Parts: sequence; structure tokens; C-alpha cells
Amino acid sequence: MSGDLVFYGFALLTVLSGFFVVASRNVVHAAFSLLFTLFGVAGLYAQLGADFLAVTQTVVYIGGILVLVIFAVMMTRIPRSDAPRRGLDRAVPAAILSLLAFALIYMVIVGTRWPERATGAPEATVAEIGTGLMTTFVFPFEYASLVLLAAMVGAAILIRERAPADVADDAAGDGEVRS
Amino acid sequence: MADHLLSWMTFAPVIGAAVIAGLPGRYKDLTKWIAAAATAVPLLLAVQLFLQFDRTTAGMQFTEHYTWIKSFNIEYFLGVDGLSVPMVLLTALLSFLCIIASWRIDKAVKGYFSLFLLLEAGMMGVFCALDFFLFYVFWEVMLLPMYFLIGIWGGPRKEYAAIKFFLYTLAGSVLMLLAMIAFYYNVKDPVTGGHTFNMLHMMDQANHGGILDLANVRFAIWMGLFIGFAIKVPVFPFHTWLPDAHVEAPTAVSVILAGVLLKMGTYGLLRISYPMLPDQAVGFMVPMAILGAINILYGAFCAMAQTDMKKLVAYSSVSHMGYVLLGMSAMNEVGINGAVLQMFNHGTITAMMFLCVGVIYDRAHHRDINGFGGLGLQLPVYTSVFSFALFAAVGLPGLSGFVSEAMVFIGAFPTHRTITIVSALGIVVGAAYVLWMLQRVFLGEKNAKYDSLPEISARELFTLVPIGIIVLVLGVYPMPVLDLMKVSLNHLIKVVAG
Amino acid sequence: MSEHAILLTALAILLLPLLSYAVLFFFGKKLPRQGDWLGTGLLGAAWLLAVRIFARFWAAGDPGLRVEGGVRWLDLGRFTADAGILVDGMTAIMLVVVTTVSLLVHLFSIGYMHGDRRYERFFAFLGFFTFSMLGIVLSNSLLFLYVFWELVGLASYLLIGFFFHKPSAAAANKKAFLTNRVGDFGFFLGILIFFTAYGTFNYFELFAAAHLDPLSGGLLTLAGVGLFMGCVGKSAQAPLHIWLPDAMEGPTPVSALIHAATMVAAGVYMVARLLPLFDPDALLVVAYVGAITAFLGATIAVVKTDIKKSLAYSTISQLGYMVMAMGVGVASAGMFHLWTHAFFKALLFLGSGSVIHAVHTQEMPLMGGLRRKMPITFWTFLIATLAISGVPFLSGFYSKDAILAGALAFGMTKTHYVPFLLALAAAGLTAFYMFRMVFLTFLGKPRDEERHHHAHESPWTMTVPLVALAVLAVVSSGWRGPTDGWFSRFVAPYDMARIVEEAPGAPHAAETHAVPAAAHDAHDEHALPQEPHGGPAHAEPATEGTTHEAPAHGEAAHGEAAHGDAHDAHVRHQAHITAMVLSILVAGLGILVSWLTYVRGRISAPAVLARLPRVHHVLQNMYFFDEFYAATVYRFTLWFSWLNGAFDRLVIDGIVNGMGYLTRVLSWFAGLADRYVVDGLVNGVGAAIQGAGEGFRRVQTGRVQSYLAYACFSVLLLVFVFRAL
Amino acid sequence: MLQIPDWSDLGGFLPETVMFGAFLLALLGDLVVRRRPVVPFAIVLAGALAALALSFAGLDAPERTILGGLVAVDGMAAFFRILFSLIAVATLLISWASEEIMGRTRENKGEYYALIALMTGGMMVMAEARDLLMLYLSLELVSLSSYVMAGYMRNSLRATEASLKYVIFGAVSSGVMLYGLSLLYGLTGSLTYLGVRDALAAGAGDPLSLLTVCVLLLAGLGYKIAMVPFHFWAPDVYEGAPTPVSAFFSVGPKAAGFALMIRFFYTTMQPAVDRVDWRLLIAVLSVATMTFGNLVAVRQVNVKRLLAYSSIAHAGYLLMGFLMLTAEGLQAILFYLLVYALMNLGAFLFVIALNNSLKSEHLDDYAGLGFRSPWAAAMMIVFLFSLTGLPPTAGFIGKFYLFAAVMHEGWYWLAIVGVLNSVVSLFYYMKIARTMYFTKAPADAPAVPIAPLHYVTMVLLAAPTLLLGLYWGGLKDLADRAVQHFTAL
Amino acid sequence: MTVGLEHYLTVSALLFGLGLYAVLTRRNAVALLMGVELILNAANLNFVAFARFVDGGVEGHIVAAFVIVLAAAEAAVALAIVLAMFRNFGTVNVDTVNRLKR
Repeated sequence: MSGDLVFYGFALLTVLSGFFVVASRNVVHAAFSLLFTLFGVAGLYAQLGADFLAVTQTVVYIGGILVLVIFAVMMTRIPRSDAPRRGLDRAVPAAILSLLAFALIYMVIVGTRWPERATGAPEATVAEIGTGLMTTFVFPFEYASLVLLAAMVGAAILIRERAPADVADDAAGDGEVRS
Repeated sequence: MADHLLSWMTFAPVIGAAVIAGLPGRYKDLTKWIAAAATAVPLLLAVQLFLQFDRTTAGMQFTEHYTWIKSFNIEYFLGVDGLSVPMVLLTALLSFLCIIASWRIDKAVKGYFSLFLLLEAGMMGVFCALDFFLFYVFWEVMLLPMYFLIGIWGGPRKEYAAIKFFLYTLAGSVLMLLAMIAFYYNVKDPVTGGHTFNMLHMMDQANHGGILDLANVRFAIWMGLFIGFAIKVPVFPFHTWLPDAHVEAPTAVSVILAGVLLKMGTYGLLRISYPMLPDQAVGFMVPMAILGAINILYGAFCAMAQTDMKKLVAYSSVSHMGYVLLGMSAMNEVGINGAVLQMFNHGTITAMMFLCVGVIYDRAHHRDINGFGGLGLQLPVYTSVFSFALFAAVGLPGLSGFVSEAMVFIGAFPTHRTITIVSALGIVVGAAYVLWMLQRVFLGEKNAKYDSLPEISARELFTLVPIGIIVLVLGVYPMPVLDLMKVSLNHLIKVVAG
Repeated sequence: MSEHAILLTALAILLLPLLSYAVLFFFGKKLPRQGDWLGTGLLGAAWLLAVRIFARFWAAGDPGLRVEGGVRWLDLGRFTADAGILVDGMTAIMLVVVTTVSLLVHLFSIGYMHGDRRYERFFAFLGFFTFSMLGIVLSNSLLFLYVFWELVGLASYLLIGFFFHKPSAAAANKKAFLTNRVGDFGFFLGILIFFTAYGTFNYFELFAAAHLDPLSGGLLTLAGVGLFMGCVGKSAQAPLHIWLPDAMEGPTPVSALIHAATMVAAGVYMVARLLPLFDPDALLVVAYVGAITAFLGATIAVVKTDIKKSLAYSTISQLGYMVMAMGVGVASAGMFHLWTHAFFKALLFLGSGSVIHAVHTQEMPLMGGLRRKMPITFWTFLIATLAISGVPFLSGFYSKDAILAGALAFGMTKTHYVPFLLALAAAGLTAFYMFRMVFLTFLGKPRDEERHHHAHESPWTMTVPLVALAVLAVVSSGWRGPTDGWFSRFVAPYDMARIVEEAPGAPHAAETHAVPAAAHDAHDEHALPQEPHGGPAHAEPATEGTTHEAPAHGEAAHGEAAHGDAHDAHVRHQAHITAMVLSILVAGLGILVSWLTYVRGRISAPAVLARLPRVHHVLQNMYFFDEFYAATVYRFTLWFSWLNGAFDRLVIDGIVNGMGYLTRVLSWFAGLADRYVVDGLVNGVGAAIQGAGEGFRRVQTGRVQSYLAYACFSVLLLVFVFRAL
Repeated sequence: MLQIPDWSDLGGFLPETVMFGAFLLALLGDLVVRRRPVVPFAIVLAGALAALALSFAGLDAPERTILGGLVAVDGMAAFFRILFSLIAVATLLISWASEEIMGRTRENKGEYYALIALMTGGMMVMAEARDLLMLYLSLELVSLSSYVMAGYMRNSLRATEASLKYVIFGAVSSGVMLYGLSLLYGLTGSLTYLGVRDALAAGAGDPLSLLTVCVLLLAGLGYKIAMVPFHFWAPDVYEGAPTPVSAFFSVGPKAAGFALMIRFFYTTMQPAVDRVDWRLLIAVLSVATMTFGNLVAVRQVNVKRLLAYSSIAHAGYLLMGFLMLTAEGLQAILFYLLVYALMNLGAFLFVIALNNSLKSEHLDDYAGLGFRSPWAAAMMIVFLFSLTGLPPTAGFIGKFYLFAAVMHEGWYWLAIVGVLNSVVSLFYYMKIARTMYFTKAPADAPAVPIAPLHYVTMVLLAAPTLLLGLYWGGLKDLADRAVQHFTAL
Repeated sequence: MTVGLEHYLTVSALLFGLGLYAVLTRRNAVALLMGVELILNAANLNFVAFARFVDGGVEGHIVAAFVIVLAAAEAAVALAIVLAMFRNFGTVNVDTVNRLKR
């Protein structure tokens, strides 16, 4: 059952590193833990026969999102923004809520008779995915490009450096009204 | 105009309001004259209505029937019968006189008069509408002008009074809305078979179906409607909006409030609750009589405790509307005719009282009963007029209030013996608070402070005398009004009480 | 004079004073002499017409004759009510009383009210009063009786408060109106009961219906007592008499007209008119109330020093006589006393008015010795005093004597002697206090020289009425009793058989009945329909009233009555003589004691009073009725109204405002939820885990996350709740 | 069953295409002509008007699936296209004269208008999605644009805070929803609505899993329509974001959320009603939403925030109609959404117009406005009355239809709670009216000039609000036509 | 016990729970957003697992691919907002951003 062992390995990696993401006080550490989590998930994808996704996960997430995250962490220059914890007053209720949520979902997972019809993993998914994206899912494909464009424009609106001419006008405070 | 008489009556004030709204604010006098003209039109049409109304039939007359919203069977359906005609006359008359009485308004003239005209349109519409939806729309339309009239031109606690009035009335009317919808879905139009808002169809029990066949549902709907209307009447314990609203409202608005708006509650009961749910009406007879008795006595005792003239008059309205309830609960001809006559008479009498209070308030700038004294010597004409109104309120024979009160008692006595006897105590208490006020304000030694109070003016007299004449004429010979209503009301009571 | 003419004449009599009122009220100020001549003239015309009707009925000589006519006033289909005029003998008498006294009072007022700033208003009100009073007299239905009943109340209110700038007057008129309203409450209920039972307001239709189909016992008594409450109020019977003395705040002519001669007698008239509607139990109440009032009034009059107040109590006392007469079954004697009393009491008041006009005070201790200064006033006053005291050959003697006789007979047949004894005592007291009044006012030495010096006889407009009334006080009785003199041509017990026959069922055509004289034995009072009925006649429980079903029983009662006739007549005759003798004796005694006390000084009034301090105290304070009411009814009413007002403000409004407040509180909580509960919840859960009281202290706000936590919590809650469902 | 998109599909997709085209053109135009925001403004306005004109065509069309079966085009879609085009036009007009958007120191004005075009197109797609993937994608597009628009005044602390809260709440909600979608996918093995529906009808899923799925999905959808308990972001964001944006948010995405919910729940979840009573669930949430919204609104003194809570309450009313599962309920929602758009935009416009000169959203500063600016105040009264649901305004008709639908289905308790909530709402709406008319303005109260464009827009909003209260047959027919072919019923 | 659907789902549920916990507790905005990524990954894992065991096709994969794309876009916007926040407030601690309340 080497496949099982691999699964457990990846699962352990995912969950443990996920735990570190949550628990680490240092954001940079958390970010690196997230890298391992995502990697673990990619491994699980591979286990599930989703080779394309495994690769995408590795490339896009780890290469893209994480870089973005770390970039942001660096830019905000506060690696340890989680100041000393002042107690468990937030962690405990949050933990309870999270545990309850997990419990609920776990109950659903074990309590449901999932309609397991599929017999085995698909052979190679890339071609099928490619076909899908070019046929049935061509609209979402295009639509996603709009989303990305929107994100780009949005990010630009929000953080683009201001033109020097505008800076002077802005001194008096901006758009604050009596509320 | 003849074939759309009711529409003209209803919408002439709206036209007036639109013209006023379009007029530049500086033409204050012109505004007032336009307002007077816009209320004179319904008044003249009301006279025509009075003359042409067929007194021998219980059916609807002057009907106008058009489809409004086809997909929901909502119709523009106007018409009057003996129940609505007196109310229409009252509305037309009081609105006109109130415009005259408001002549000295000089704050936001344009707004005041256009709102007032809208108010009249709403009242007219309520009394003419025969489509439940239309009725409801008019019913609610009045709220807006009333709210602003109290709130902008009112007394010191106007904000409180205005919102209180608004909240109460709305709370009542939303229950009516639900009852209306329940009716809509469970009443069949006998011709088309579809749902309908047509009140005449709703009154025919043969068209009822669905949940309307369930007794407890009918009771629930009855209670919904009753509370809705009771708030307007106002029936104890829903009355507390009234003293506040009356006291804070400007004079003319108090007149309309007491003279017309209160009638809408009892009108609604007779127009909607009674014919549509006759079984419930009969079943609710005794509680209604008890509430009537409570209103009569409680209102009277509360009035006695007041030191503000206007508040006293306001509580007297609570008391007098109790007679209407008592008469309605009698479920016989005399009682119901007495009740509707009392509605009309209370409208005129209380209007006089409020106008009179307004006259003194304009001069002395307060209404404290204990702050006057001996005005009888200083203002003999005013004293006579006010005393006339007060004695009419006491139910003095020869004045109209007596006739209706007596009819109410005569009607109610066979049905509710003990309750009527208890209620009759109201004629003693009623006299007590009125005379006590008369004594404190007009009799006794003259208060030197008021040596220079000017006598009532010709304009003010012009607003009071016509009502006074009506009160007197109807007190001596009430048939002109009774003739209008009796056929319809007798028919109604036959339908309800068998 | 045809029936039609009689009705038209009656209508004219009714409307002439109204015309006077309308013209004077609106245009009086603009007329020459402010229109006093107009009011008086119109009243004179009315008087002439009244005399004409009087003559007509004198000629007819039939007390059962009546003329009725009316118009439909209300018509609702099944319910109708008519406005109608009824003229019969009793009406004719009352018309003459009212118009005569009113005319003379008008005349008197020309002098008395001269120079008042509301002179024309006074005449207008007098006209209005006369109109209303005539309305009471002429109405043929309970409804319109009530209408005019209230209108005289208003007239009385207006006239008592004529000098309304005096606070005492302003209080008195309110008191009068309200006290009357209390009575009217009962009156109205009585009307309601009768209308509900028989469906008509018309007197004679009611009589017929009630005769054929009486209401079952309790209800009939209740209705009768209800009607009588109207009388108690209007005729100032105990315990509602308290308004009348205060009503003396009005100008004296008003006191003479309204509060002595006419309006206060309306109650008596009403009971007499409606007698067939009273059952024996109700009449017993009437008799006792009347007798008590007669005695009460007389005792208080003894100690009063204010001449008008004293006369007012005298009036109360005399009204008590009349009412008692109704109760003891001598209604015509009561009416007769009403007739005679109207003149001599009006005379007394006008005389007192003349005195007051001269000396400008009402206090008898400040008068004295006015005989020479005001001879006409003195002599006329004396005549009236003799009349009221029951001195033979004056009118009062005959009427009072008849009543006392009736009371005695009543006592003998029913073994209720109390009314007679009280009435007899009152007769003696009447003679005493009336002569006390004469002595104190006109004889002896002037006790206030200043006032005496300025006093002078009144002008002719005032003295002419005095003289006229004095003449009437002497002659009005015709020197015969009510049942054996001219009066019996006008007033006699109702003939029920005839009334039933003329009831709407029977044809109404024959108005001018030629009634066989034999049908009316002048001495026979028995035809008063209820009187012969024994005590237990109406023993059935009061149910609906219309469901009376005991024909056999009714016949038995009638038979019993017939049997009792001869015995009663005998008793009556005996009683008559006894009563006459006794009344003369007590009157003489009263005069004698009065003479001894106030002229000869043999008896010292202060000394007597000093020996009876309690009695004096009670009398001086009029048996504490006012105090009693002040402590109970008034206080309770005011307290109750205060309570209601407060209840309204605090509780009812409070509940509503409370709901509004609750809404606000709720919204505040919701706001809290928005702001804190989110955190508090999170913290609260934490606190619950860590131990109570730890969480809220360390409030950590991380808003967005709190929102998320709250949302998360709600979701889980929802899921688990729905799972449980 | 492979559906291959065809160019001809675009024929049924014109309004969206126009809006997305306008978005790209506006971006391009802004790049080409710097510092002349009128160019993107004009492009987007023209696009919105064109989309509006094009939208009417599809009203009577039966459902047609296009673009690979992921998008449905039918009458209801057409109705929402009309609604969103109208909202876009109004928002554009409102923004153009708003200091908050067009102030001298503002940047990225061109992008702002481009984003409106993008969002409008995105909302239209939301109304048409019939596939779980499209559901998520369309929602995300609108959300992402919303985050940006909320933070448009990027130097404003309030705006930044608003957009931060918005993005955090939004990201978590959509993540949770996605998780729910994944479970639904697992339960049914299908991504299309019809596939899911068939599977559910065949008995897929047990009560607990379906309940969990429902709740998780509601987290994402409820957040979009500001339903309790997923409403928390709304007041903060509405208050912090530029007012024209708040106005837009309070009507546009909310309506889009409803469109999405209607299509999703009516199509897919109906067969599951026997296993999970999601109608009752939503009824409870509806009551909670309107009650909470109204009660908290009572205490607000910031008009913008007050309107935010009021818009939460309105979501509650709309949910009442939503759970009826009848054509009547649907018609009522459509009717109400359009009316709500008119009156709520109007009310926000009033705040915006005043904000330009008053620089305040505080209720106290509205004192005496009834006399300082009578016409605008009068129109505000119309909007407020309409929001309360009083005749003769369109708001009353809208509420009437909602209550009628609820009563017809026999949910009497819900109707009673609903009408009582209307009464409560009166209190705070009238608080504004009271301040404007009953409170005297301080002597030094500044004049309140109102931009002509705002005046015109306000009239354009107030007139239909009032006229639709007098005659609404046309709009009612429109709503009726829109749902006549809604196959899910 | 063979590794089956439930195992993958359990891992995903754990990830979801951890993500939720992070979202509820982390004060640092960036760290908070990492929690969101965990949730999204949990969902993705579900999709892929279901594709493998239930559907048998690649639709789940395609969805997951789109989610990855959208996550990237969302992250871009969210981080931009965090940067704006840092610029305006000088911190990335979400607790300090609470001017809007009541």
C-alpha cells in the first residue's frame, strides 16, 4: 500500500504545515509554512490523478501567490506584526468555533453516502482539461481573463504611486466628512 | 362635471395643490385664495350631491368604475351611499372652513395649503372608494399631509405628537392591509371568477370562500380590521395618540383631525367590517358596547382632569366617539342611524369647539383653563358662540348632539341594558367637565390681564356660524341628514343583524 | 274654538316667547329701550291667548277633554318619533300659571333690572325660559318633555348665572345644571325603559299600553323611580335640593319666575302628567321623598337670615308638599297647590325683590320697619304670607288642606303616617318662619338706619305685579278645594277606560267628547289607576316587561279596587275634616310663636337656639348636604377624573410609550449586538470556558474578525437548531 | 452532452458583451486621453444605454442556454439586464456630479467608470449563471470589482477601512461558499444546475449534508445581499465607501445576489425541500434580517449608515417573497427590486448631493433642509415614504405584492412580522423627515446648492417612484412577462 | 483501510477548520489572507477528490483550476488593499482598523 503511505505523508505534511501557518507568530514563517501546505495539497492532487492540477498548483500558487504574499509581507516591513499574545480570549472561542465547524463537516463526510461511481483515476487529464477549456468552458475561460484584468486594474487603482502634482492637494485630509 | 362628480370632488383639491406648489412662494394671498377656491369646488359639488342624491335606494350612486391595474383586478371604483354621503358633506364643509380658519398662517404658506388640499383629497377618497385597494391607498395618503401639518405648524411638542400619530395609524393600517389581502384571495368575483378588491363583492357572503370559511380566521381578520379602525376612532386603549395630536396640531388641523379623521374609523367599521364579516360583527356586539361605554365615561373623566382647553376638547372627542360605538353595537335601526348621525354631529360640534379654542389661543397665546376667567364680559359674542358649541357637546336638546345621543341610547338600551345605563352616566359627567370649564374660563371675575383682548373677528365668525346653523337646524329637525342615510343604514343593519 | 284653533293658539303661545328671545338676543341692543316692551308685549299676547284657552276649557268643563296634534319628527322606517302638542285641562292651568307669572315678572323686571348692562339679554333669556317652560307644558310625548326639560335647565343656568362675574353666581349655575343632570339621568332611563317596552313616547299611547299590558313589577318601579328622579332634580327634592338655595344668586325676578313659580313646579307637573306610569311602590317613594323634603325645607327656612334663601327653602318645602300629594294619591290637590303656590310664592319673591331693591341687602337682620316706607310691598307680602301659612279663605289654605287630608287618608289606609306627620309639622313651621320673615322685615324698628333711610317704595312697574299677584293669591282658589271647586273642571284623575278607548287602536275622530257627568264623581279619587292596586299586585320577577301574562290576576286587582271604593271615600271624608282642623291649629300656633318671639320678645330666639346647639348647627348648615356631597360625590368625581387622567397619561400612554421604549431598548441591544455582542459573544464563550467574570474585562476588539466569528457562530447555531428540529 | 459555444450565442448575450466592451474601451480611452474622465464616462454611459435598449428584446423569450450551457438567457435575465442597465445609468449620473468621485484631488476617475461597466456586466452574468462554476466566477468578478470600488478614495481612512473589511469578509464568505459548492458537487456529481437538480430529485444527499450545504452556500449568497448574519460588513462598507459607490452597492450587487439566488434555489434546491426545509431556514433569516436592520437603524444618526441598515431590512422583505417558490413571489421580488433601486438610489443621491456642499452625513446637519432646499427635500420625502412603503408611492405597491404573495402561500406569521417591521421602519425614516422639516436650522447654516445634474437625476428617480405608485400596471406586466417562462417553476 | 474519498475529505475538512481558525484569530491582515487560501485549498481538494471518486471526469479539475486563478486575482486585490491600509494606517493589524462602528 505504498500509495496509501504516500497519501498519509502528503496529508500529514499538509495538515502540519497548515497548523504552522495558523500557529506561527511570525508571518514570514507562516508564509513559508503555507508553501509546504500548498505543496502537500499538490501532492494530494497528484495522488488523485490530477496531474495537471498538481503542476498548476505548484507553479501558480507556489510561484505566484506565495511570491505575492511574501512580497507583500516584505513591503509592509513588519514581519512580526502579531504582537505578543495577550491571552486565549480570542483563540479559545475561535478554536471552539473552528472545531465545531470541522466536526460538522466531518459528520457530513462520514454520515453521507457519497455516490461513488467512478472506478479509477483518469489517465491523463491535460488533454481533457484542455479540450474542456476550449469547448464547454471557453466562456469561463474568457470570463476569468476579465476577472484577472479587473484585479489588475483594481490593484493599480489602489496602490499605484500618485502623480506628484496631486500630492500637495492631498495634505488637508481626504474625503473625511462628519459622520 | 356631473358624471364624474366624485372624482372631481376628490381631485379638485389635488389640482389646487399642484397649482399652489407651482406658484412662487411670495404670492401668499393668492395661494390662500387658490386654496379656498380648490376647497370651494368640492363644497359646491357636495351641495349638488346633497340635492341629487336619491334617498330611496340603498345602492351605490354616482358610481365611477374603471379598471386600474388589470393584472391584479384593482379598480378605480368610486360611489356613495347613505353612509358615505354625510361624511362627504362633512369633509367638504369642514375643509373649506378650515382653509378660511387658516388664513392667518404665515409660515411656509405654500406648503401648508398644498398639504391641506392633499389631505382633503385623501379624506374624500376614503369616503368615496369602493375598491378596497383604492380605499387603502386613500387611507394612507392622508397620513403624509397630516404628519407634516402637525409636525411643521404644530405646537411645542409637535414632533412627538406627529410621529406618535403616524406610528399609531400606520400600525393600525398595516393590519388592515393584511386583512385586505386575505379578503382578496378568498373572495371571488361572481362574474369573472377571479380574485377581486371590489368591496361590493366582498360584502356578498356568497362570494366568500377559502380561508374565509373558517371561523377563527374570520375572527382574526375581524380583529385585524377592528384594531386598525379602532386606532383611528380612537377606541380605548388605543386613544393616546389623540390628545397629543390634537393639542399640538394647528387649529384647522385639529378640526380636520377630530371632525373627519376620527370618523374614518367608525366609517371603516360600517363600510368594511360590518357588511363583510356580519357574523363577527354580531359576535363582537357586547365587547364593542363595553368599549363604547368605556370610551364615553373614560373620555369624560379624563376630560375633566385636563387644564388645557384643547386637551379637554380632545378627550371629549374620545367620549363622544364612544356614543358612536355604542350605537353601532346596538345592531338595530335606531342605534346605527344614531351612530352615523352622531358621527356627523360630532364632526360639526367638535369642529366648532376647536375653532373656538383656536380663536382664544390666537389672542392669549395659551390655553390654560385656569389662566382665564370672566371672559364673558370681555368677549360676549365669542362667549356666546363657544357656549353654543359647548352646550351642543353636552347634548343639549335643540342642538344636534342631543338627537344622535338620544338615538344611540334608545337604540342601545334594548340590546345592552346595563351597559347603556352605565353609559348614560356620561351625560352627567359630560356636562360636568364642560360647565366647569365654562365657569373657569368665561364666568367669574374678569382677569385684568385680558382687558384688551379683541373680540372675535368677522372671518372667524364666518367659519363658525355655518356650522352653528347646521348644529341648530339638525337639532331641531334632523331628518335632512337622516333621510340621506336611513335607507342605506337600514339595509346594512338588515344584512348584518338579520 | 275648534280643536284646530286650540292647537294653533297653543302653538302661538309657545312660539311668541321664542320670537321674543330671538329678536332680543340678536337685535335687542339696537331696539329702543333695548326691547323690553317687545318682550313684555309678546308675553302679554301669549297671556291673552292662554287665557282664551283657559276660558275654552272652563266652558267645556271636562277634565278628560284633550286636543292633540303633531308632526312626524323622526322617521327611520320602523322607528318613528313625533313632535306634538297636547292641550287639556291641566295644560290650560299650567299655561295660565306660566304666562301670568312670566308676564308679571317681565313687568317687574323693567323696574328691577333697569340700568343693567345686559338688560336686553335678560329679557331675551326670560323669553327663552318661558318658551321652554311652555314647551314642557305643551308636549305630548316623553321625548319632547325631556327636550324642553333640558332647555328650561339651560334657561335656568343662563339666568342664575346672569351676574356671572360674581364667582358665587358662576358656581351656582353650574351646580344647578349638574344637579339637574343627575336627576335627568334617571329621567332619561325611565323614558328609555318605557320606550323600549311600548315603542312610543306619546303620553296617552303609553298610558293605554301600560294599562293594558303593565311592565312586570321591578322594572315598572324602576322606571317610575327613574322618571321621579327627574322630578327630584328639577323640583329640588331631597336629596337633590341643594341647587335651589344657591340658585338665588340669580336676579330676584328670575327667582320668582323660575325658582318659585314655574320651573321648579315642572317636576310636579311631570309626575302628575305621567301618574299612570307610576306603580304603588314608586308612588310610595314619591310620597316619602316629598314629605321629607317638605319638613327639611321648612326647618332650614326657620334659621335662615337671608330673605331669599329663606324663601328658597320655603319653596323646597312647598314643592315637597306637592310631590307628596302625588305620592299619597291626591294628584289634583298637588296640582292645585302648584297653581296657588305659583302666585303667592311669586309674590313673595317679587316682594322680597322689591325690598332688596330698596335696601340693597338680603339679610333680614339688617332690615326692619319697612312697613311705612313700602306699604304696597308690605301689604301684598303679608297677604302672600297668610296664604302660604294656610290661613283660611286665602288660596293656600284650600290647596294645602287638600294635601294634608290626602296624606292623612293615605296614612289611614296604608298605615304610612310618617308623611302626614312630617307635612303637618312643616305646616306649623311654615307659618312660623313666614311670619318671622314679615316681622323681621317690615315691623319693629329699623336695625340699619342708613339703609332704612334710603329705602323707598318701588316704581309702578314693580308694584303693579305685586298687587296683581296679591289679588290672585286671594282669589285663585275660588274658595273651594281642588276636587269640589272650579279646579275640577280642569284637573281630575285620568279616566283610563276613555284613554284606552282613544288609544291608536281606536278611531281618533271624536275629540270633543260629551262626557257624561256621572262618569266623574267629584269626590272620587279612586280612578287614579294605580292607587287601588294592592302591594303585591306586581310580584312577578322583572323580565322583559312585555311578557306580562296574568290577566286573571289583573282582573282580581280591579275587583278588589272596586270593593275598596266605598270604604276609601269614607276614610277620605273623615280625614278631610281632621286634617283641616289640625292644619288650622298648627298654623295658628306657628303664627303665635312667631309673634311671641319676634314682636313681643317673649321668647328669645337666640336663647332657644343656644339651648339646642346641635340642632341649630345642623339647621344652620342645611343638614350638611353640601358638605356631604363635597366630601363624597364631588371629591370622588374629581379624584376619579384625576385618576383617569393620570391613568391615561401614565399607564395607557405609558404602555404604548413603553412599547416604543422597548423598541428602542431592543434596537439598542441590537446595536450592542452590532458593536459588542459580537465581541462579547466571543469573549463570553471564552469566559464561560475560563471561568465566570473573566471575559468581559479584557475586551479585545478585532472588528472584522468579530463579525466573522459572529457569522460563524450563527451559522453553526442555525445548523444545530435546524438539525434538532 | 458537450455543448460547444458558438459565435451566434453572442447574439443572445449582447448587453453583457456591450458592457464588457465598454469596460475595455473605457480603459483604453482613459489610457489614450489622460485626465479627461469624460471620455470613459461617455463610453460607459453610452454602453449602459445601449445595453438597456438591447435588453428589452429578450423579455418574452423562453429559456435558452448558451455559451456551453453555462449561461441561461430568458425573460428573467432580460429583466435583470434592464434593472442593472438602469442602475448603471443612474450610478453614472450620480457619480459624475459627486465631489467624492470627481473631486479635484481624485485619481483614476476613468478606471472608476470602467469598473462600473465591468460590474454591470458581471451582475448581468450573475443573473444568468446556471452552473456552479459560473456561479462562483460571476460572484467573484463582481466582488473583486466591489472591493476596489469601495477603496476608490484610496487616501481616505474610512474608504480604506471599508475596502479592507469588505475584502476580508468577502473572501472568507466566498471561500466558505466554495466549500459548500464542492460538497454539493460531491453529493450530486454535477456542476450544472439541471444536473444537480436531477440528482437531488433522485434522492441524493441526506438532511444533514444538504442542510450544511445550504448554510454554507447562504454564507456566500447572504453576504452578497447583506442577509443577517452575513450582513456585518454592510454598514461599515456603506459608510466608508464613497457614497455613490454605497448607493450602487446597496442596489446593484444586492439585486444580482437575489438574481443568483433565485435561479440557483428555484432550479436546483427545490427538490431538496423535503429533506431540508430551507424555506423555513430562510424565513427565519428573513425575519432576523428585517428586524435587525430596522431595529438598529432606529438608533443611527449618520444618514448613510442609517440607509445601510435600512437596505439590510429591505433584503429581509425581499427574502420573504423569495421563499414563496411561486410565480407571484417572484414577480413581487422583481417588482420590488426595481422599485427599491429607484427609491434607494434616490435616497442615497440626496445624501450625495448634500455631501457635496454640506460635507456632512450627520442627521443633525440636515436640520431645516425642508426649507433650505425645498424641492430636493420634497423628493427625499417621496423616497423615504416609498422606502417605508406608504401609498401613493411605488414602495407601497412593491411591499403590497410581497405581502400578497406571502399571504397567498399562507405564511401569515411572516406577513405579520413583515408589516410590523414596516411600522418600525417608519420611525427612522421619519426621523430624517423630522429633522429636515421640524427642526430649525441654525442661523449660520450654509446654503445647500445642489448640482444641476443631481437635480435632474433626482427628478428622474423621484418621478417614477411616485408615478409607479399611481399606475404600475406596466411595470407589473414587465415583471409578469419576465417570469412567465421561468422554467424552474 | 484503503485510502478513499473520506480520507481526502477529512484532510480537506481539517484544512478548512485551520483556515477558519486563522481567519478568526490572525491580526495580521496578510496572515489572515493566508487563512483564506487554506479554505480555498480545502475546497479545491474536495473538488478534485470528488472528481476522482464521484464524477469520474475532469470537471472538478477545471473548477479547481479556475479557483486557483481566481485565488490569485483575489490575492492581488486583497494585498493591494492591505498595502493601501499600510500606507494610510501605518499598520497591517486589522484590530486597529475600527473607526467605523456603532
